[in-house]
Amino acid sequence: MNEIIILLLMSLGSVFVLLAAIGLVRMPDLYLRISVTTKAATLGIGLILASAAVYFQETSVSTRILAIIFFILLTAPVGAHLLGRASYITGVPLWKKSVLDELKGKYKKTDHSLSSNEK
Amino acid sequence: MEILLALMTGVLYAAGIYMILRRSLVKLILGLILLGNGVNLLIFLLGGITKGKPPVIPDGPAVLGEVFAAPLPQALILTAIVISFGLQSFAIVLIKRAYKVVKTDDLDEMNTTDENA
Amino acid sequence: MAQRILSIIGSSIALIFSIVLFSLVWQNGTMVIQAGNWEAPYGITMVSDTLSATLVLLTGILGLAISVFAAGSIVNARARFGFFPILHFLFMGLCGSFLAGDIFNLYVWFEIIIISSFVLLTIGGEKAQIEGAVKYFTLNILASVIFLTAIAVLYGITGTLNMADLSLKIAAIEDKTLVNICAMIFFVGFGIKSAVFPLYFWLPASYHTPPHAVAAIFGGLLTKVGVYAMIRVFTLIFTLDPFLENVLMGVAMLTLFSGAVGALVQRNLQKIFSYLIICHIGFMVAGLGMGSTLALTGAIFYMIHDIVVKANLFMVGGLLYRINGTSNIKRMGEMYARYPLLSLLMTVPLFSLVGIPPLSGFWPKLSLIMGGLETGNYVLIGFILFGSFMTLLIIAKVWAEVFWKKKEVTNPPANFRFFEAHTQREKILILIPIIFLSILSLGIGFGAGPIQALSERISGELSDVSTYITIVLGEKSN
Amino acid sequence: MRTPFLMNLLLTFVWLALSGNFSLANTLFGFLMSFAIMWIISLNSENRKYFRIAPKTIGFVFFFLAELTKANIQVAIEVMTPKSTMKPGIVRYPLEAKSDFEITLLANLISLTPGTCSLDVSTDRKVLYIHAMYIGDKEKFIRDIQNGFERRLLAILR
Amino acid sequence: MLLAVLSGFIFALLLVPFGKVLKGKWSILLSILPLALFIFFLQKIPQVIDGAILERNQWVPQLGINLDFNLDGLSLIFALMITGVGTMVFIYTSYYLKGHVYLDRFFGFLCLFMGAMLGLVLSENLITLFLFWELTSISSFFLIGFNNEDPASRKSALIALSVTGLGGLCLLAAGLVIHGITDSFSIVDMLQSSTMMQDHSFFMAVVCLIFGAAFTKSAQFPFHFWLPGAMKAPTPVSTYLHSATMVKAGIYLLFRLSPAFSGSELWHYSLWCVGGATMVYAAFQTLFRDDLKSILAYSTVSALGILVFLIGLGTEEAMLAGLVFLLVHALYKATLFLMTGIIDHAAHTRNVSELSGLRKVMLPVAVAGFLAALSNAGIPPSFGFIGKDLIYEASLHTGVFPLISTVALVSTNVMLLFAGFLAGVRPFIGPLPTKYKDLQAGSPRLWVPTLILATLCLVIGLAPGLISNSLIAPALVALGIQDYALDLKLWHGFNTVLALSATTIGLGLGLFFLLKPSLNREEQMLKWEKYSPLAFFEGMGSLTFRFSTLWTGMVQNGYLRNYILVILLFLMALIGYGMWGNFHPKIDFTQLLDLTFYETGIMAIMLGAIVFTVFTGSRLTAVAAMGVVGYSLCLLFVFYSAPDLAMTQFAIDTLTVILFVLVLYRLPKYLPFSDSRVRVRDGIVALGFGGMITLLALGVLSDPMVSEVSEYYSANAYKLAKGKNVVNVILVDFRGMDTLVEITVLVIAALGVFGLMKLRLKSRERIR
Amino acid sequence: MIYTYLYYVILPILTLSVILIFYRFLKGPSISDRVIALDLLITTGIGIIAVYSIIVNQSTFLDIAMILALIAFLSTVAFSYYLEKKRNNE
Amino acid sequence: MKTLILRTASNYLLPLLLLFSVFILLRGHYLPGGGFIGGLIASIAFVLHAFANGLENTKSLLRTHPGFLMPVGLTLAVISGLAPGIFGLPFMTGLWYDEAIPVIGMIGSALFFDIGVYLVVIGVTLTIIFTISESA
Ligand code: NA
Ligand code: NA
Repeated sequence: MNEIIILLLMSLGSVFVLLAAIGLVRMPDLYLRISVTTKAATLGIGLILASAAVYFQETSVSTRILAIIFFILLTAPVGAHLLGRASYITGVPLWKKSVLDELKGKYKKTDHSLSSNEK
Repeated sequence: MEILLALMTGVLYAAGIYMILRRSLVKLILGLILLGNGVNLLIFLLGGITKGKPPVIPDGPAVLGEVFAAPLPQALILTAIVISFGLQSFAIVLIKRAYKVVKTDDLDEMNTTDENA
Repeated sequence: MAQRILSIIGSSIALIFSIVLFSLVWQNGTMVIQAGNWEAPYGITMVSDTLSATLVLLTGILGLAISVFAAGSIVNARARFGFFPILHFLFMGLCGSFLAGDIFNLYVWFEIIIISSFVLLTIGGEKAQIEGAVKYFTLNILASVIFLTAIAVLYGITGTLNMADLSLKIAAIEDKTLVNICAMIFFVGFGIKSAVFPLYFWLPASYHTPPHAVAAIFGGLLTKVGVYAMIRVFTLIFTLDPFLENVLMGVAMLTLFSGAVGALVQRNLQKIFSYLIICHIGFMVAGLGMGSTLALTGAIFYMIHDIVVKANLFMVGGLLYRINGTSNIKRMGEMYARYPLLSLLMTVPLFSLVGIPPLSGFWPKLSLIMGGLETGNYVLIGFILFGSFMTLLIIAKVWAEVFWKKKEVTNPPANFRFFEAHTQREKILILIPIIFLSILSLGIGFGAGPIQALSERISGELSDVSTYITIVLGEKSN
Repeated sequence: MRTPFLMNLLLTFVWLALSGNFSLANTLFGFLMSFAIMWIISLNSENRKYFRIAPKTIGFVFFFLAELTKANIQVAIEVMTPKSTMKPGIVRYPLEAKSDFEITLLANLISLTPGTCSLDVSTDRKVLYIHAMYIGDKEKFIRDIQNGFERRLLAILR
Repeated sequence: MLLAVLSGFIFALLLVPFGKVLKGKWSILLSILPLALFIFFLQKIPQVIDGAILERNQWVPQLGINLDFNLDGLSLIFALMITGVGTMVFIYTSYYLKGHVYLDRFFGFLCLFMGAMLGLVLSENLITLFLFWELTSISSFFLIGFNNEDPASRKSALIALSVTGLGGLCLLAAGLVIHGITDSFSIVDMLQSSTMMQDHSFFMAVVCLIFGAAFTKSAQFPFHFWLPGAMKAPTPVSTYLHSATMVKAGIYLLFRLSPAFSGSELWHYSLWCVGGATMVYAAFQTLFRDDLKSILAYSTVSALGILVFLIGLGTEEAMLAGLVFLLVHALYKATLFLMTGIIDHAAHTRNVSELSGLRKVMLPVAVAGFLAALSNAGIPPSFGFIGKDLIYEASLHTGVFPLISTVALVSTNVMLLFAGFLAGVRPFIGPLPTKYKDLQAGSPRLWVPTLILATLCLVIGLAPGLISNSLIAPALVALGIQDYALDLKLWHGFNTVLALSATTIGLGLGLFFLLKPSLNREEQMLKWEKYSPLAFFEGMGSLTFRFSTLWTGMVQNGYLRNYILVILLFLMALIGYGMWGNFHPKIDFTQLLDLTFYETGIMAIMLGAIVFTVFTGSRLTAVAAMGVVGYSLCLLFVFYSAPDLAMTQFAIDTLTVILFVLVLYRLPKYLPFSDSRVRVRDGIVALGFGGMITLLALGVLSDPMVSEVSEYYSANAYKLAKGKNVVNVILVDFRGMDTLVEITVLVIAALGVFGLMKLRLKSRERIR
Repeated sequence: MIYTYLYYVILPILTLSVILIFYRFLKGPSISDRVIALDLLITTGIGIIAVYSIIVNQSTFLDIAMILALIAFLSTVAFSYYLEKKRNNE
Repeated sequence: MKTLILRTASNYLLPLLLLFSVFILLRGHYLPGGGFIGGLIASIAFVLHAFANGLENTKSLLRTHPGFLMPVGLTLAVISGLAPGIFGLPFMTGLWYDEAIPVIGMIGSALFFDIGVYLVVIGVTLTIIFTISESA
């Protein structure tokens, strides 16, 4: 039973990681890459770690794995936000087929403060 | 795997040396870091490598099992890593200071102290 | 001020300890401390044979002298940024290196020396210091990398780090190919630190830039640590094969030559002294390379002499700089007329360096040349004589420029605080160590007998390492 | 007074979980240590009503996991298929959430959901700028988030 | 005798505190020292006649170096000369430099010199001999440069020091080689093993080295040039050091060693040649000089040449002639110099062409000059006549080209006679120019010593018995000439020698009356200086300097990368030599089969990242790629069982990235600085080095070691050190000291970073 | 069974992912792309370590994974900081 | 960087990372970890906080200059090395209290040594990074 769970979780996890990797290569612009990687990888790694928890069947290991997952869930989106923001400020362009850019011109050049105005 | 690791070590040394032979101060320091990594890997490799058997005594027995990784080289590398960290930080700050004072990171322009005077 | 007083007190205590250590070793022979109470080769062993004890004693002496000099010459701003603690860390590193009985531990002590010397070289530094420091830094780190590479190979061959144990393990190896390669890597690593040709580039690029108190330690002790390590490794761990002996001697010749020739063309006093450091390292390496006990005695004696004299010279250089407002000998002058007593004082280190008999530099050269004759290295003797002659010429030139010449009127640097403007206390603090070291070098010269005996005992111990090994390893040595 | 205490307990728990040893001595030790750490950093946290919201939280977690999986599959398809149906862009999303904690949590959850990524919060904290892979209808997009994530989240937090 | 030698040094030292007091009118009291020593040595004469006095004092017994002194006939002559002339010079100086600010220093150096010179002639140990030899050079340096604000003085002092210093090293080398042969530094021992020396393969080296020492010190051609330059020193120095004593040190050495070397053709012919060349050349130079001191300097060189020449002849007669001429020369030359000083002091010129009729204003000086000139000319009944007699005698009876020898000697003497008259007679005869009307001989402290020395020239000539048995005979014994029938007297009857003397006097006086000195001629002569040994020496000096500049500029070229390249090539050459031929690492390629793809994959990425780090054109990308390298390394550490390492590597790598990032954004663009050829070269070097490391690693791995130490740790970590993570146990316990030092390194680095960034010195604080 | 599967299926997939990510790292084009690739590399590395810890049956390695998870974030923060500060440099 | 998200996140990450660092420190004698890595993690926690909240805030959080930790840690390490001297044992000999304590295990001089290392590493890393970013 355990083995099956482990294998299942592992397979799913690694596939998600692979998807993230492929996404990273294939996505046309940086923001899409960020989008893809933050989630797919987080989920994938979470699953792999979970299967490790199942495998070892020890409280200390499980709690540690929980901690890792928790950390990843906490930090990955923050990282994505930071990088996305910094890239936008440095002028990394959106994909040319993008349909909307409501952030354009909202950053103040001097101190990077962000306005909330609609126009 | 030793062969590949030996090659890797050689590559790290080569890269480090190539980098410290450049004219840029930043490259110089990157080169030194690469060299540091190369040395660490060399100690690691020559101390003998073992897969999957960390030198941590499991719960229960008082000594390690038959096969385990040699702990001493690891301790040496740890010391070396930390020392090079200290030196690297200093080096990095030195770049900054040099850039401020000499206004360049071109090493070729830093040779006034070698003039015969 | 408190820092300065503490620093001097600390150095005094260290000196007392080093005296105690020396006298214990002198009476009872080699002493060993097994750190952590782990028997060798499992723990880290600190070993004090006569060589180590002597060098520690000299470090103690210089430590006190330089602390006093620094107390009088280092500006408050530097003191606030940890100058004195780092100075003492440097001394600690030096002592540690001399006492290390474990090759990796030696590496770690070396790093203390390197990092504290970097810091002393650069803090408060302007253009020249930074430029010098970049070269000093890079080449010394390169030396560390090479040293560590050698340790890796050595450990890979033998599986141990304790130097006594290494000695036994290396001796037991039949195919010496790897051992010899390893020895050469060590040689280059230590060669950079001891500033031999063609590895010395960092020294002339940087030694004239730091505060003179720092230059005094650098000049007195830093390169000597490299030489010490070379002597230790090539007497205890490796036996010099003929090829390496020839390399050492070739290097010694070119070092003598390049150092002398370099010093000849310099106009900056500190730079002249820096090149002379290189030149005189040649004597020590030559003594090691000849592979005779007599020559080794000479090298050891030379080291003892040079440590005292070079440190003193850099302090003298500092004093001259303060008096003249420059280090350029072309712009100095009139010392003889304006400061007759100081001039007299300064003749002691200057002419000791030359080795005008019976001043201290003379005696070791005697052993070196005799060693050279004994082993038939006549070309090397030629270079030793050349080095001595050039030193004489250079010092005489310095004398003529700095002491005799009438000083041209030049504009001093803005805001320069000349020696006259120093407080009485500062003046005394600057002068005392110079006087003290001058008396010491006179003592070494006139009392050459005991120092010669000491050097002979050291080279004897180095030539027969079995005692060392027995004391370190106990019954395991068999 | 209560908030730090809760935080303290939380940290103690994390400690116990990390060390995997739930003995009394270790609990005490963990408590003291957390106390020390909190004293050092004198944290001003806002996680009041810690216990009251626990059940809602669990429900939210499941909702979130479902969303996560759904979106992941969507992204997977997008990545694997050669033809792109993407209509990406940056959307200005007016925030209901007010406190730092609320905003941060919301933004992070949005980021974690595939296909969307919170780029930044305006300096006056009124607006969240979101990058999204599929913006067919901008208004619907905003509404979905408002009714989904934000509502549920605020229900727990307030 | 130790005290006698040391007294000079002690006096010199005492002058440091008490110099101020003695600088005034009491300075004449200092001449008590040489006088006392003179008397001391005088009263040793009876003892010396009976045999040499040996005194031993231990110094550095390990090296066989001791302060052993040996007072025999030869030493005694020199000791008396040193102290006797010394007394006169001291008295003379006390007035000559009266009121000079540095009078105390001057006396200090004189005392120092006297002590050194005494030590030199008394030493029984080759090394102590060398020691005192060097001290005389040094004190000469200080005395020549006494007028230190005059650039010419300084230059002369440097030249003199370099020439004599070079010679000193020859002497040192000679002493050490002799030690190598005889296993002793004792001169007596050496003299006793004469045959052993001459048969030894190093004999030639010893002889050449001794020549090097003696010829430089005693100003033999072509090393003579420093001596005329040394005339920049005040007259007492010229008198004392550069005519009467120091320059004779080389002669002393040759005399001293001649018993050991005589019989060797190399010895005799070389001395004959060099001495002969010197005496003729230098005497010829006097014909063209106008400056009194210059004339005297060249005539001194010439006289030294005669002495060397005589030693080269090597017969018993020649040695006798040498000893006598030594004394003769010391007396008359000292007189002439002192006299010159008086004239210079009074008339402020030393140009002979400007001087005449001075007898009218300074009669005692004129008398002294005349007596000295007589002695110099060898006109009976002066002491000089005896000397010249003996010289001709010796040359006529020599086995070495007697005719050439005699002709050379006669012509030299003719020219020397001219020089002596020029200096000693010429200024006093003729009309007195009005501008000199008010001149005076000055204080008796000046002319009395001069006159005493001059009188001795006459007295000894009249009563040679004064010295023959007391001084000359023991000296001959010291030279190994036993039972020589010594008979010093003025009149030997009519013979060839007398004829030669007469010829010499006649030709010399003729020359004196025909050839008028003129400044013009001196200047003419100076034009030839550029072909002189001095010019050659100076040329060598500037060549050395140019070469040194070139060499230093080439080696220390300022380019860090060149330095690194040289160091690496040196290391590679050494390793390559070590590997050449006998290095055969056993590479087991089957182990490649054990490779897993994840290891391979990680290594491939690491390789890629390394290459990328090296070649990327962006600094930040390089840093990021460097991060990848570190993280791959971290994974490798995981695979190969090093969890602690992996953790630390990862944390440190991240911190390094942070540091870089914090620093980098202010730095300028990262340009590809070097051209492609340089890059290819560097690439080859780098790859070569990396390849060597790889080979080396494989070599070490082909013979796997078992580390007893590592096993001990694993076995005892828990039992003895109560820890289960063996690596951590090593770090905090087994090798805790490394760790302690290492954290100290960190602390220093942090302090350094802090200081480097924060400390800005104000300009007032920039003093180093 | 587990080991074989992990060894022959999971690890190759993860390794392949790593190589793909590294490809993006090399390709860029912007620094941000590299940073995101770096971040993902580390995340994948956590996965590899987890799998490896099962293969060699050493839960100790999970601690390394924990450290990676904790610290990896910081380099992303640092790079973002850099990008924002520097702008018209490089 | 003025971002609300990071700032909020960092306020939660800081205590967690610190706790984790102590955990890593204390278990070092038994499992991978120890003073170095623990100290590095603690410093990383503060650096993160500094990135998010600005240096001044982090500094006021710490109350003292981090450099102060260096002498404290160094002294602690040296004292635990010298302590055996009181019992007449050589420098750095391990001293142990015989009862084991949960998590930490055996209490001995080595533990205090490791704590010293921990403090030094924090002090050093923070001093370096703070200094650099202050004068950036
Ligand atoms: Na040095
Ligand atoms: Na030196």
